[in-house]
Amino acid sequence: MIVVLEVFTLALLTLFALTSVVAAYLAIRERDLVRAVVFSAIQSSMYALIYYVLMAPDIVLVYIPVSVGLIPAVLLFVIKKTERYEGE
Amino acid sequence: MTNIAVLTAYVIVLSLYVNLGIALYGIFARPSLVKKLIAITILSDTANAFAVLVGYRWPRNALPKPPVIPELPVTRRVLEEYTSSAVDPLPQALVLTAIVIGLAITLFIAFIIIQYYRLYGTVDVRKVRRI
Amino acid sequence: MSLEQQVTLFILAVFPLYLLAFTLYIIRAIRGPTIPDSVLAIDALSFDIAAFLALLSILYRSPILISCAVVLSLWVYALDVYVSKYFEARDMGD
Amino acid sequence: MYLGEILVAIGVFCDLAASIGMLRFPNFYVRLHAATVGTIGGAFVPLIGVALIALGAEWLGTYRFFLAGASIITAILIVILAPVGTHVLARAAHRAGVVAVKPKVVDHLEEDRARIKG
Repeated sequence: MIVVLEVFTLALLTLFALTSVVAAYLAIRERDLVRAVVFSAIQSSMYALIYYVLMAPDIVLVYIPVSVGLIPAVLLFVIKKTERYEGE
Repeated sequence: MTNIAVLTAYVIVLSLYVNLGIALYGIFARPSLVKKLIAITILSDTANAFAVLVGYRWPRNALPKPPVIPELPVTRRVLEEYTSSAVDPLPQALVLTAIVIGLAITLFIAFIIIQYYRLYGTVDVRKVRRI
Repeated sequence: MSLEQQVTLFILAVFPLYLLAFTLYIIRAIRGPTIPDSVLAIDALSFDIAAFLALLSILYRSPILISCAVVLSLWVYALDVYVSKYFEARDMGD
Repeated sequence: MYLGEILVAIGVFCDLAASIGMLRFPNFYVRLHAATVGTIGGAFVPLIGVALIALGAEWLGTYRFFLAGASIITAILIVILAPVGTHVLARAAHRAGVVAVKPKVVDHLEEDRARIKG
């Protein structure tokens, strides 16, 4: 039973890490900055799940309000004050 | 079986390194300042994930526990069980501080970007160099 | 077979379906043609992840981990409200 | 206990159906329906099931009552917050004109806005 749980934890960690790689790549490559903020929110959720599986509930309790709640709010405020599209 | 577990752990660490590389590319090569700010947040989160991953360990024939002692009369047996099966709490405490300071730095850079836009009228780095 | 093993096997049998559903949600959140589609997919994804975390805390036998689910279900709602406030402010003209 | 497992199974089925619907539906306003199935059927029902399982689980110690209470609180939060979030999002998407209302029979919200403006 313990071995099954170990394999399951490793599979879960791999899935979340690969999804966070995809989300980070799309967040960097995207030209529309609002969609980049949304992708970075996906990546933050995946990192919160990684912290959860790594048995750190105190970090999850701080990381979710900071990184899913506050940083997209600040970034959307900055985008509203400046420009929406990157490049020309 | 052990080989597959080691290979999977390598895949996890390698994907975190790929994330680090993507964030560095975003900081150095993308023109917009807001995109650089997003890349900085991804970079600091990846560094924190490395620090937590160092403190993680799987005990023999037991499940890993979060670093909390839930039972009130702390006897010798409870402490032995805790030290043999809980993960390391020190990197978690360090990362907790790093996340909050990262939030403060993100707010500071955001307001610097707003002042920059008021001065130059753009957030594109190449156009500012041309001026 | 004791009750503990039966519950653990049930949760382990349920989890691949959850992971499949998460994968489909993430595909919609990435491919979504407009921004409200992506935000809606993230919303539903996170509320399902809250249920997933509750099951996972039973599986790991450490009930202190459940408090993350409360925080997650509270703050994803905030992301929703921020994005819609951004759209409404752009509609008003400034 | 067994009732909790049945509720978790129902939740997984709703979740899978909602994710397939989210992928296959053509429009944003149609996908709102799939999101409702996914949040209420896929998150509220399994959390009640988790509370029932935790009340019957003897091996978790005294803290199983904490687990059951916290999961019930999460279920109540979800059943309050999820409809509010989807309503706010749909209203903002309609007012900003981001998404076109494609299979449209009648659009009372647009008529009201035109009457107020003009």
